[in-house]
Parts: sequence; structure tokens; C-alpha cells
Amino acid sequence: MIDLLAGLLLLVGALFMFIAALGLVRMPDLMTRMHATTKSGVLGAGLMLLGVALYLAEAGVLARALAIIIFTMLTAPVAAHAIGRAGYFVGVPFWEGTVKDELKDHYDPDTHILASPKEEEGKG
Amino acid sequence: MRPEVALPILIPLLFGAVSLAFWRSQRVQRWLGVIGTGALLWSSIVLLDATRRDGYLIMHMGDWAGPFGIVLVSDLFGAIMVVLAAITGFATALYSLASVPRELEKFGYYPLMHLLLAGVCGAFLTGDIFNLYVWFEVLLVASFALLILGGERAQMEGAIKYVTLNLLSSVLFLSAVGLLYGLTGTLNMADIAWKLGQIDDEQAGLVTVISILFMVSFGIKAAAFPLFFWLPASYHTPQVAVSALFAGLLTKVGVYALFRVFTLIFTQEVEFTHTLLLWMAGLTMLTGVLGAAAQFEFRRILSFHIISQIGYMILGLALFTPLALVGGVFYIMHHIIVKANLFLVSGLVYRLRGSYELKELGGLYRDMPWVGILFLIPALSLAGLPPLSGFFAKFILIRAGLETGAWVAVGVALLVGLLTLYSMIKIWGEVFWKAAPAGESAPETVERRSERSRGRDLYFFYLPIAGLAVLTLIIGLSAQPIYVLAETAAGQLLDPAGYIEAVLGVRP
Amino acid sequence: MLLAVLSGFLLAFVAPWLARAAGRYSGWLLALLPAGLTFWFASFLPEVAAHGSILFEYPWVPGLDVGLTFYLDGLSLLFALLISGIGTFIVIYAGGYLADHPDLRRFYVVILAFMASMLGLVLSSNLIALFVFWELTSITSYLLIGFDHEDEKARKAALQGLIVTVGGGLALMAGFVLLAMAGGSYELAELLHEGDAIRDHALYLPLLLLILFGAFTKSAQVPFHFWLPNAMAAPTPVSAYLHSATMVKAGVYLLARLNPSLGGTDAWLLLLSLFGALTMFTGAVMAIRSTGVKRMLAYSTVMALGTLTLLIGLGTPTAAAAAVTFLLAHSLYKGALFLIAGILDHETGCKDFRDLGGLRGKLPVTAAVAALAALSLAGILPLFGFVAKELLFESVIGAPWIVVAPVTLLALASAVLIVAAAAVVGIRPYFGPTVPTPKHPHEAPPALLAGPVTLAALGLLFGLYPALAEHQILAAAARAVHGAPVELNLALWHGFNLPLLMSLVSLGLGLWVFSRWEFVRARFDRHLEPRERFGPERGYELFMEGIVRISDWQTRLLQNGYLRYYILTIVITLVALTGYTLLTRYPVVPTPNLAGIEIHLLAVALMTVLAALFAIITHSRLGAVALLGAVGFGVALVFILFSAPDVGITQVLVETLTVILLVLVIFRLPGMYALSRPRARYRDSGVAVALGGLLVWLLLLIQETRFFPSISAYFIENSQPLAHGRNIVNVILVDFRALDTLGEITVLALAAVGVYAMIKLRAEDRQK
Amino acid sequence: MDTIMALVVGTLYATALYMMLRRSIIKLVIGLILLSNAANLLIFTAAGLTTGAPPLVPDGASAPVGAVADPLAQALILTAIVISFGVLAFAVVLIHRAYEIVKVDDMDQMKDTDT
Amino acid sequence: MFLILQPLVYLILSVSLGLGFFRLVKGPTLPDRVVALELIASLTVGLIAAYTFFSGQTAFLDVALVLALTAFLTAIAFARYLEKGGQRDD
Amino acid sequence: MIALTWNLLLALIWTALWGNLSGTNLLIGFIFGYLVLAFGLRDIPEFARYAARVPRLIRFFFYFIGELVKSNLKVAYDVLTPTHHMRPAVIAFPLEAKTDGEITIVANLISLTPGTLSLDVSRDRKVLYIHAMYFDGDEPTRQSLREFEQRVLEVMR
Amino acid sequence: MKTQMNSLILRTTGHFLLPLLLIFSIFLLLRGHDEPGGGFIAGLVAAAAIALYLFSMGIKSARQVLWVDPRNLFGIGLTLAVLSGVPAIFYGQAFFTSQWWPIYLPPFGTLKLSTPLFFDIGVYLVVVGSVLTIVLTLAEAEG
Ligand code: NA
Ligand code: NA
Repeated sequence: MIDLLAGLLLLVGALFMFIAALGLVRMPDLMTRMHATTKSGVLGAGLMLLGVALYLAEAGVLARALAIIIFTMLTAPVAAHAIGRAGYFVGVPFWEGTVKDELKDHYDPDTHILASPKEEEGKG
Repeated sequence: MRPEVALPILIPLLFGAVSLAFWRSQRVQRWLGVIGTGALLWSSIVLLDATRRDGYLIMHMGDWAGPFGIVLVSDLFGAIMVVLAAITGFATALYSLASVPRELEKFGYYPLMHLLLAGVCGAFLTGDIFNLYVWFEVLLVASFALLILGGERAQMEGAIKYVTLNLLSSVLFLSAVGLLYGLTGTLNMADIAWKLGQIDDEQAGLVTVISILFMVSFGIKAAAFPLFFWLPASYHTPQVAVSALFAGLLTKVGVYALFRVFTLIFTQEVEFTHTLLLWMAGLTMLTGVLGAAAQFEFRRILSFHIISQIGYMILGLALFTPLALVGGVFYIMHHIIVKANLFLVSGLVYRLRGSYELKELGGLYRDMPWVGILFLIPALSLAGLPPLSGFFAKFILIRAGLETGAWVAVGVALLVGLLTLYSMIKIWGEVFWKAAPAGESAPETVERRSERSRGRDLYFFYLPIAGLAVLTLIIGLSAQPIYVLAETAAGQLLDPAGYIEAVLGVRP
Repeated sequence: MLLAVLSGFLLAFVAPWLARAAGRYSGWLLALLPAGLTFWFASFLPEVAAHGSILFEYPWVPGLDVGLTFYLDGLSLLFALLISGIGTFIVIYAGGYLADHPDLRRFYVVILAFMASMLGLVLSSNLIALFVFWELTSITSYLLIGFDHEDEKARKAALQGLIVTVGGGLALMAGFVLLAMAGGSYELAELLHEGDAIRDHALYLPLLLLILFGAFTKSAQVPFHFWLPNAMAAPTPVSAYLHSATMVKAGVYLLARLNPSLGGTDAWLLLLSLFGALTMFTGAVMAIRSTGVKRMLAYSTVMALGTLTLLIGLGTPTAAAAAVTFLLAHSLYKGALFLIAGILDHETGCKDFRDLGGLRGKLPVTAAVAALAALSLAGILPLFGFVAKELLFESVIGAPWIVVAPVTLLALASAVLIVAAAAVVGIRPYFGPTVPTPKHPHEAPPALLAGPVTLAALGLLFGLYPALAEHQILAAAARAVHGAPVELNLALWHGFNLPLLMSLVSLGLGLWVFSRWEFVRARFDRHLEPRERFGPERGYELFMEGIVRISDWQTRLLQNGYLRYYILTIVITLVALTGYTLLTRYPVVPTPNLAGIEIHLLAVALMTVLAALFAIITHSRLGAVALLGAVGFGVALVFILFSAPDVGITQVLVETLTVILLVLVIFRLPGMYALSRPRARYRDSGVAVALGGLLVWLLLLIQETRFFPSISAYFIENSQPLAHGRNIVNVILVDFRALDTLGEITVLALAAVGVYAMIKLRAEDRQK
Repeated sequence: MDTIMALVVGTLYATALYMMLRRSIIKLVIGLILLSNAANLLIFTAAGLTTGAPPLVPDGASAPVGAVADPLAQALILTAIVISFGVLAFAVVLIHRAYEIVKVDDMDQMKDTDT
Repeated sequence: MFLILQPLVYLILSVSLGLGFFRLVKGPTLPDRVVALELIASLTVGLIAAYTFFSGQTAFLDVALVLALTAFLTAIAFARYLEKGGQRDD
Repeated sequence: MIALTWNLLLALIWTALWGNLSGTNLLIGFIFGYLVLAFGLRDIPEFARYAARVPRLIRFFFYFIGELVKSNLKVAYDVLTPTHHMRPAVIAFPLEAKTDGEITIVANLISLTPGTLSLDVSRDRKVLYIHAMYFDGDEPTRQSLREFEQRVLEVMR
Repeated sequence: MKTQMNSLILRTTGHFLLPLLLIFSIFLLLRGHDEPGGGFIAGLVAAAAIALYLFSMGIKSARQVLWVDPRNLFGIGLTLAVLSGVPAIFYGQAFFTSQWWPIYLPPFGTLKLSTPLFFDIGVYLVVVGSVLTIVLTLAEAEG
């Protein structure tokens, strides 16, 4: 029974990874592609690891599986943030269906310092 | 368990490591440079002496029996090479005290030198083919770093070629080791030789194929034809002490490796492999010496001549008779000392006159005849004129060649000797005999020149040069003990069974 | 004996200091050694005359059959006496002649070393020792020819002499080795008795040619004669003398020495007598064409060397006798003449006969000595030269039928010309109207005159009492040359016979030529000058230029500076050699092994391959870096999927760090432009595919042909029990094979030092 | 799978060489990196491929149960990886510095020092 | 027991790897490639998980652990390069 | 912090009593220690907060997993269907989180949940710029984000 | 130009991840003899940690947090590695014969103090020192 659940977790995890990969291919622009990979990638890998931990049922395995999940959740968004930000700076185009961009004009092009809307207003 | 075998590796390693740790204090590094290479010299002589007495010296590193652990093996050939490396190292260390600019010392000159020597000695002493690769890499990367020390444009350009082609050679070597391991399942050279001795004749062909990979890889390292390109592209660019060290040692490691594997391991189809080597030897001799004829820069001439002399050494291996191997070993001994010394002399000339260009030099014999003598001894020895070391080296090879009936190779060797003399005399005529150029072509004024010929630092130039010159004379004038040494070494090389028995304790 | 031979070298070492101490008398002081040696050698005369030969043995490199064995017989003793005796006067002479020269002390060093080398050469019994001294004479003579080294002509002449003689020397060395192989020994003393074995050996002809090549170059035989007169161009007459009269005789000595071993064959006869005769005639022609004092003497020396070669080649007892007699006579008169040439130069500042005349009043002693020597040169009664010339004519007319006609004719013609030359030498400077000279001439000092006077006097003495020379030395020498006792019967007067007639003819014609000297020279010049372009000297020049040109061409072809061609050459060499070996040595076709294929393995393999392929076609640098990252992950996955966790982790980490490194570095690097032409790309892809294919082939062969199982079973079994570690790979790294790891981290540290130096130490900064 | 891996290794060698033969200096870097990967993989393949059996001894045991992958080959590759990383780091920086000094990216223009 | 599961999971992951690789090659911008590389790293973790699951060899989880902690550095490095104004030839 | 230290200390004492320092034993000791502390020292505010945080954390964990799955399904749907249903937008979200740690955790968790991706934080740390995939007007989007932030901060503070 | 990115998120993550990565690297170092890991891998992880610090907080912070100049590290590491092979000689054994000095620490079990461990620590230091020397030097040269 537990084996079955573990197998299921593994399969579902793999499917999420597949979705992430498909999203990477299918999504129209950088940002939306990152949505796919960041979330599904983390979730997929996490589920698969949980499946492994469940199946092998060893403390060591569980601990390592959890550590991997935590580390992934810690690092994946940071990477996404860094790339998204960099992509924004170098002007990677948004999908034409993008509704609005409130970030526009808030970056200082030289120092890469990001001002908040309030600051901008204060400056007038 | 013979600790002597490991000392020539561990001493320079330790001194290199400690020098690295003291990278802020150049004074300490200089002291360590001289003491370390001196200690290396001492340990190498102890090793040679012990090896001469006992035949083979074995050390199982970590106490793991061969073929499982790494076995250090000192046979006479290896021990001789270690002594030569130590001599060159010690001479260049002394020479460096005066010739290497202080700012280069800050950037690791001495540690690099120690570690280069460690790599070289490691290569000479290891009995393990993969460990040989590792030591090759150690000496190679040390040489990379020494080559670029200074950051001149020419150094960079030369280094790119040097690094790329040597990397190619290393990868080839590594690949060959991988394939050989797949075939024999072992890395210990004695074990490989022993196992390959048991295979059927039909399968020997596959071993021969693998041996070609080794031949090409070591051929690159030895700067043999047509694989030598990295050498003339780079050897004239670094500090001259570095050039001397390289000229004396690096290609010889390749030659050593060729000697080692083609006497110990790949002797299944000698008439095929060693015929290839014979071709390689002849063409190497010829291209090298011809390359030099068109050069008019001191160090470039010397660099091209390294190639042609590598040909002589390979000739000794290719002929594969006892006398030929004696000639090869003798030639290596002679060449290392003489070639390193010539580079040192070129540096002395530069120190005295500020140029390496023959056109800009002149008048040194008039002003400083003893410098002329210090040049003539190694130069004429290089050309194989008697009674200097190079004469006997050449004579043995020629005799071996004639006794084998290798007429063409002997003809080439003789012609090359003549052209070598031509090059050396060209240098002699331009640098020493010709009057110092005046006017535009003169790099410096008369006052500046006379100022240059003074200075206490000059002793550190003369000392190693004179020491090596004396060695050249000794090898020539009292060739008998050296000959006996080479003969014994060659005897061991031709007796793989003895090597295998010493390392593995089995008699094939 | 060893000390005697080597004493010259020892003295050479200390000569500069001794010379400094002795000041003006340095020449006299240093001459004590050669003088002493002369007497010492002379003390052997009776013993040699009685027993034939004495052998002295000192070991040197017994392993190579090289020993300092000295063989003293008539021939070597004659040479030894000439060398040390004349050497004595040369040293004295030099002390006077070069008294004000700044390099006098260096001159002593070289001349003494030269003398010692010559002694060693003629005394050595061991072929290799002989060769060693042979080469030493080449080097020391090089230093002597180039003594005025700041003069380019001197340097060129020195180089020419060196290249020709050393080139010949190398052939000689090969010849000696073959000779030893044929004769079974490196000792002349033994080879002299092995003549039959050597002549019958298959290697006889090659070894003969090689040895002759060596001897001919050294002894300036046609066509290698050109270097000798050039050697006169710059240096002092002293050294010039040594070259023309002593060193060059080394070749003749060798021929004479080996005559018993090699002679007596048709090849020997033809080669020596014809080349000798040709040289003799060429030397005579060139002598008469010359106007320079030293040059004319030098060519007359060439003529003498040809004569000697011819005589040795003839192989008759008379010829042997003639050879040794002529040798002695020539040494005496030529020595005197060269030293007189030096006096003329020293006193007048002129080096050309056309600038000299009427000096007999100013230089009476010189003139008298010159007359004696010239008479001997011309072969006129009652001088020793006459004795020699008679024997020469007797030898040529008694030559074997096959050569008799040409050698007789050439000998006669040469004699005519040499008589004329002798007249120029003996008459021209001293008689006739006085010609003004740059220097005001005085009679030369004793140091300069001692040599010429003694030598000329000896020429006269031996002429009057030829038996003196015969019994003391020449008989023994001739026996050594011929290999059997020879009846000499030297006498000034043999009665009227054919040789005398020839002498008279040559004398008459010679004097006629002298009277029309200018006319004869002009005729020769007109005929010969256009042909000199094709002469042997031109050959030498072409050879030297050719070397440089080939060198240039080869360097441009091979060392062309293009890294990619270097790589290409190396890889093509590798593929060709390995492929050839595969075809000829192991033509086995491996069978593919497709067992164990799984989808994910296949996917990983495919991704790795595709990533690598795309990395080479992409035009984006960072895209390529990212693709390299994919290759790295692919390789890591291969490691993981095939059970190598440690390697996998390492690969992942190294991959990450490599990308970081590339990104840090690439910031300053240029873009990836396609710079090559399509043809180059096709060619390179071809080579690349060939390399890849080769390795695939090898891998497949290895995979199906494992000779032995791996030794790693030992590690697997013993890792835990013996090395207390459960991660076998790590245990291998830190224990079983710790030395590898030590080397590996050394590499890493070295790379870091290198990178640090590269970045921090900038050439531009250093110059500031 | 052995054959497939051999093909992968061969392709890596071929691509590496192709890149090293280009004139662009940066392609040389890429070629060198591919080359070292190729060599490591070659040793791995030549030593034999084993799935699912890493050379580890279970806790408490004295030797692994059943056959495991060749640990020696892995140790060699590990050493080789580290060495090639060091060498590559040096080479990459060298090329970077050479470009800074010589200011050409066309390798064909770096040929002044040879002759 | 997992007769179908094993090939199925491997198939899914393999196809995903192919898709990720496709984006890596296609781009069109550098950040796209970097994201693709990140996904390939994630897929490597997934493959390791699957491999551990089916082989029972837990040692490989350590590889995943290291990967999870360090793989994102690649992305950071690229991002930093872009932010520093490095040439973007995509 | 004191509470956590105490808890760890109890766990160590537990293992010392058993004489067996294994991971499992330490975990058991930690759990028992937590229970003991939560029960025994619940009148001390410091310990009470500590005790209360754990259930909140667990609750948040499940909430977060739920959101993660939801967002994934949404993305999956969009990825798998041929047409795109999304309305992406970059919006400025005023933060309540104050410290660097809070902001980072909020931003990272936002990146992992419903169709949102944190792009950057303004210099004055007051505004987080977010790429939202399913933008349904300023207020609704900000509202759901604010709710999420609250839950995170609850656990953190 | 500065070597770090001006990002609060990255900075904070860096602060948090650094100790995590460092402790992880020590963990990998100490257990390498028994499980995957070892000096080399551990050293690379530590170097990666500092590299992350470099990217997120700049070269100065990275140097500060490292506390020693990485150039000292590889010299010391190499010395340690070489010296770890020497003690065997005092026991009359070959160089690099491993020596074991197990230390019993009652609650924790046995600490397997040994020359291979010192060797591995040497490896670790060399790796950290070398990689960081390369990375930091390059990063400095950029700006
Ligand atoms: Na050896
Ligand atoms: Na290692």
C-alpha cells in the first residue's frame, strides 16, 4: 500500500516535471516560462523525493530527501529572481498579452537601484 | 622499503608547499630555493648511489603492495634522470638568485620551480602509468605558470600554443592510459608488462595500436617530428632561467617516457614500433637543425636545436640494441647539462649586453674572453666535438647505428652534427668574435656596456655556468664511469623481466 | 708519453700567466716546451730505427674501445719531430712577430693547444683518440684562422675551414667505425696487420670512401682545396704556416698511416693518385696565378699535398720513399718561406709580390734564407728539395701502367709551374728596382730569423748529406708507410737519368714562365675566371645558402605560427599512424554491444551528444557556455547512472565552477565569429570525425577484448578491513593511491598560482 | 549500452577537436573543455559500465554484497577531473589575458612569436 | 513490482529532458537558456530520485543534495554577467 | 531563541540518558522536549509563543502545499491546453514585512505559489515587484498576495 | 563596477546559505571516507559558498568572510598533505602508510583520527584556496 503510494508520488512528481518542461517550451515569454519551471520543477522533484523516502523508509533517506526539498525551495526562487531581474535589465521582451508593467522606469539604468513608487513621487 | 626513492619527490614537494605558504616573504623563498634544490641534489645523489649498488630500489607508497598501491621504482635510468634534474634545478636556482626580477619572485617563482622539479622527479621515479600522468600534469602546469610569469605579449602568445598542444598531448596520454587499463585492468607498469607478456601473438596487434597513442602523446612532449610545434613557439619567451630549466628537463621527460614504455611495456612488435621511432628520430634530427639555421636570436637557435637533439635520443631507443640504448642514455645525460647551460649563457650575455639578437651583439670575446670559453665548452659539446661530453654521446650512437646497418639514420645524424656546429659557430662569430656594433644597431652605449659587466650579482651567473661546464668536461674527459653507468642503465632497460621481478616479486 | 702529448694542453692553460710574467721573452720561455719535446722525441730515434715501433697504452674509455694508446714508429716519429721542432720556432717567432699584439697571450694558448693536438693525432694508435685529436686540430685551427676575429673575412674563412674539415671529420668518424668493424679493432697497431681482412670486407669500399673524404677535406685535396688559401686571408703568417704546412698534413699522415691497411687496391690507387695529381696540378696553377705572398705559398702547399697524396696512392716502395722525403723537404723549405713572408709583411707592411722589390740590401739575411728555401722549393741542386723531386719523378714514371701517363704529365707540368713560383718567391722581392713600401724595412730581429735560418740550413744540410736524414728517420718512416722495409738510397746525384732530364726540363720551362709571369697569369685568368662560378668553392657557398634557404622554407611551412595547423598536423599524424597500425596489425572488426539500453540512458546520451554538437554550431558565446553546462550535466548523469556517486558529485560541482569561471572570464572575450572558410570547415570536420571514429573503434575493440580483470577487486575487498573506509573510491584517493591525489592537488595549487600571477602581474605595470 | 557510450565519447572527441581547429579564440576554450570531458568519459567507458552498484561498503559490512562498479576507474576519473579543472582554469584565464594583451580574437593573428 | 512504473517514469523524464534541451538550444534569449539549464538541473535531481527509487542505492541522493545547493549558482553567475552589461549575443 | 535552546538541550539530555547519539533518537528527544516545554512552561510568554508557533507552522505548511499544488495545476492547465488563458502583468506590491529575512522569505514563497514570481524589492524595502500570471485587476491580485504575506508573517513573528 | 548584484533577496539568501553550505562542506569532508564526499568535493562546496557570497555581497565581503587570504590556504594545505605522509616513516613504514589514532568520545562514539584524515583536510584546504584564488582574482580583475 505504502509502496503504491510511493510509486504514485514518484509518477506524479515526474508528471509535474514534464509539465515544467512542456511549459518551458510552450510558454510565450521568459517570465511565464519561469513560472512553469520554478514551481513545477520544485514540486515535481519534491514529490519524487518524497516517494523515494516513503518507499525506502529509512531515516537517513528521509532526512536527505527533506534536505533536498528544502534546499530546492530555498534556491529555486532566488535563481528565478536573479534571472528575471537580469532579463528585465537586458530588455528581454514580454509576451504581447502582458497587461501592464508597473516596474517600468523605476530602475536606475546605471546603478540598478530600484526605487519604490513613493520615492518616485517624492522626487516629483 | 627504501625511503631514498621517495625523497626526490617529497623534498621538492615539501619545499614547494612551504614556499607557497611563505608567499609573502621573498627572502625566505630565496633561501628555500637554494636549500631545497640543494637538498634535492643531495637526495638524488644518495639515490643514484644506492641504485647503483642495489640494482633496483622499490618503495610501496602507503605500504600497499604492487600492483595495488603506487610503487616508486628507481632503476638506474630513472635515478640518473633524477640526478640530472636535480643538477639542473640547483644550477637554475642559483642562477635565479641574480637573474629573476624581484616582482616575479612575489608571484611564486620559487614554489613553481620546486613543484616543477617534484613533477619531473615524480615522473622519473614512478612505476605506475597513471601516476606518471599525474606527475606529467604537475610539471606541465608548473611550466605553464613559469612560462607566463612576466606577462609579456610574446609569453602569452607562446603560452597559448604551449598550453593547448601540451593539453592535447595530456589528453591523448590519459586516453591511452584509459584504454590500456580497460585492456589489462592494471596500472602498475611492471604489472602491465607482465600481463602483456602473457597474451597471444594475434592479440599483440591491439597492444601495438595502443602503443601508437603513447608514441604520439610522448612524442608531443618530447617535441619530436612532426609534433614539436609548441617548443619553438614558446621556449624563447620566459625568463631565461626558466628556459634553461625547460630546455634541460621538459622534453626529456617525454623522452624518458618513450624509453620507459617502449622498453618495458611495448616490446611485442619491435620491428614495427621501433621502425616508426627510427623514422621519427631521423626526421626530428633533421627538422630541428634546419629550423635553427634560419634563426638569428640566441634562444631561438637553442630552442630549435633541442628538437634535433631529441632526435638523437630517440635514435638510441629506435635502434634498440644495447649499445644504442647506452648512446641514448648517454646522450640524455650530456644534453641536459649542456643545453641548460647554453640557455644560462644566453642569459648571461643578455645580462651583459641587453639583447638576444645576434645582430645587436658582438665584441664579447674581446672584452670578456672567459665568457667566450664558458660558451664554447657547452656549444662545442652540443655540436659533438671531442673531447667534450657530446662527442661520446654522438659517437656511441653513430657506432650503434653503423653496427645495426642504419646507414641513413647515421648519415642524418652526422649531417645534423655538422649543422649544429654551424649554428653554434654562428653564435660564436656574431656574439663573441664580431666587433660590438656601433650606431643604430647597437642596443647600448659603450659606457652602459662596461657598467653592465660589473656587479656582484654576476657571480650567480658565472657559478652555475662554470659548474655545468666543468661537468661537461668531466663527462667528456672521464667518460668511462659515465659510460659504465649508461651501460648498466641500458642493460636494465633491456631486461624488463628484471624490472618486473624487482617490482612485483614474480619472475615472468 | 701521455704527459708529452698532453703537456702542450697543460702549458696552454697556464700560458697567459707565464707569458705575462715573461714579458718580452715570452716566446723564448714558452718555446722551451716544444724544444724539449723535440729532443725527447729525438731520443727515440735509435730505438725506432732499430725496432720499428713502440706502443704506449693508457686507458680512457675501455668500454667503448677508446684508449690513449700511442704508437711510435718512423712515420709518427717523423711527424712528431716536425711538429715539435717547427713548433719551437713558431712559438719563438710569434713572440717577436706579435710582440705588440693585444691578443698575443691568447695566441699562445691556441697555438700550444694546436701543437699538442697535432702531436696527439700523429701519435695515436687508437682510431677514436686519433679522431679526437683530429677534431681538436680543426677547432684550434678555426681559432687560429679567425684570429683577427673582428675582420669579417677572417671569420668567414675560419668558418669555411671549420665546416669543410669537420664535415670531412664526421665522415672520417663513420669510416673509422666501419674500419674497426671490418678490422675487428680500434687500434691502428692491430689494424696495420689486418690489411687483408679489411680489403676483403664487404664494407671496404664505403669505409675507404668515408676515410678518404675525411682525409681529402683535411688535406685540401681537389675539390676541397678552396678553403686552404682562404684561410690565409686574414691571420698571421704564423698560423697560416701551421695550417698549410702542419695541420693539413694530418690528412696525408692518415693516408700514409693507413696505406698498409687500406692500400694496394685499385680503388686506392686510382682515387689517391688521380685526386693527388689533380690537386698537385691545381695547386701549381693557382700558385702561379697568385700575387699575394701567403696565397702563393698556400697554393704551393696545396700542390705539395697533392704530390704527397699521389705518392702514397702509387703504393710502390719508391713512392713511399719519395713521400717521406718530400714530406720532410717540404716542411723545411715551406716553413722557412712562410716565416719569411711574415718578415716581409712585418718589415714592409706589404703582402703582395707586386709591391715588393730590391730588398736584398735592406734585408740581406732574409734574402739569403729566401734564396735557399726557394731553391729547395724549385728542386735545385744541392738542396734537399732536389732529392725529393728526383724521387718524385722516379716514382711517377714507375707508377702502375693504369695511371702512369696522367700522373707523369701532371707532375712535370706542376714542376714547371712550381719552379716559376719559386723564382717569384726567391727573386722578386729582393732583386730588381727598389719599390717604396709603407714601412721602412730593417733586418728582422733574432726571434723572427731564428726559424727561417735554421730550417733553410737544415734543407741545405740534408741536401748535402741525405743519408743523415735517411738513417735517422726516413727509412723507418718509409717502412711504416709501405708496410715493409724500403731501400731508400738517398743521394744528391744519381747520374744522368730520366728524372734528371725531367728536372732540367722543368727548370728551363719554369724560368721561362717566370720571365713571362704577368703574361702567363693574364692567360690563366682569362681562361679560368669565367669558370670559377662553377668551382667547388661555389658549391660550398651554394650548400650553405641552401641550408639557410631550406631552413627558412621549412620553418615557414611547419612552424608557421598557426595553432590550428599545429593541432591539425598532430591529429592527422595520430589518426594516420594509428589507423595504419590498425589496418596492418589488428584488422579486427568489433561487434556492437547494444545490451542494457534503457530509455533514460539513451536520452542522457543523446542530450550529451546533441549539446556538444549544438555547442559547436551556435553563434552565441553564452549559449555555448550554457550548452557546455548541459554536456556537463549529461556527463554527470552518465556517472550517476553507471554507479559513480563521487564522480557524479565532483562533475556537478566542477561543472558549476567552470560555468562561473567562464562567465567571469567571458565578459572580456570577443564574440564567436565564424572566421574559417567553408573548405577549412569541411576539412576540419573530416579530421574531427576521423579522430572520433578512431576512438570509437578502439573503445569497441577494448570492450570486447579485455585481456585481464581489473585489479580493483583488491580494493573492493580490502577497503574496509585494511584501510578502515567504506567509500572505496575515497579510500583509493586518500590511501591506496594518495600519491595521485597529492599530485592532483599540486596541480590545482599550481594553476591557482599561475592564474594569480597572470592577472596580477601585468607587463604594462612592470614597465612603469 | 557500451556501444552507445563509445559513440558518445567519439562524438565528444570529434566536437572538441573541431572547435580547437577554429580560428576564434573562444572556440578554443570550448574545445578544450569538451576534450577533457571526452577523456574522462573514455576512461569510464573503457573500464566497463555497471549500473546500480556504486563501490560503497554497507555500514557494518566488510565488503560490498555482489559485484560493484570499478572503484579504481572512478578514482582515476576523479583525479583526472580535478586535474583538468585546474588546467582548464589556467587555460581559460590565459586565453582571456592573451586576448586582453594582444587584442585579437582571431588565433591566426597570434603568430608573431613563432619564427 | 514496478514493471510499468519504471519505464514510464524514465520515459516521462527523458521526454522532459528533451523538451528542456529544446529550449536550451532554441533560446531565443540567454535568460531563456539559463532557465532551461536550471530545469535540466532539476530533471537531474528527478532522475536521481527515480534511480534511487528503482535501484535502492541511496548514495546518489548525496549528488542530488549537492546539486540542490549549488546548481543555482550557475543561474546567478549568468544573471550577474547580464547585469554587469556583458555582451548579449544570445 | 531561549526556548529553542532549551528544547535542544532537552533533546541532548534525552540522548545522553539513552547513551545513544543517533539522529532518530535526537529527533524523538526533540519532540518530547517540545511537548514538555509546551505543557510545562506555557505560562511564560516566551515559551508560549514558541509553543504556538509550531502548530502555526504546520498549518502554514499544509496551506502552502495546497497553494503550490493549486498553482501548479493552473499552470499545468495552461501548459497542456493549446491556447493561453493567462493575463500576465508586473505589479508593485507594498510590503508589510520589515526585516531582510522576512522580506526574502515572503518573496521566495511568493515565487513558489499561485502564478506569481517575485522580481525585485525596491531600495526602501517597501515595495515588492511581482510578475503575476493571472492578473485579475489590481485589488484582487494584491488582496490575495496580502493574505499570503500575513500567513507567512504569522509564522515568522 | 561592483562585483555584486544589488539585490536584497540575493544578499539575504547568501547570508543564510553561507553557513549552511559551509557546515555541509565540513560534513562532506569528515564522512568522505565512508560515504560519498571527501576533501575535494567538500572543498568545492566551500568554494561555491564563498562564490555565492561574492556574487551576492561583493568581493570585499567575500574576502572578509573568508578571513584568511586564499593564497595562504593552498600553501598550508599542500604542506599538511605532504606532511601527513611523513609520520609513517617514524614507525619504520613507507611514506603515506596510514596511521590511525582512534579517540573514544563516550557520547559521540569514536573519532577516527588518522593520517588519511589529515591528508583529506590538506586536500580540502588546497581546493578551497586554489579555487577561491582563481575566482576572487578574476572577479577583482573584472572591476
Ligand atoms: Na621509473
Ligand atoms: Na581527489
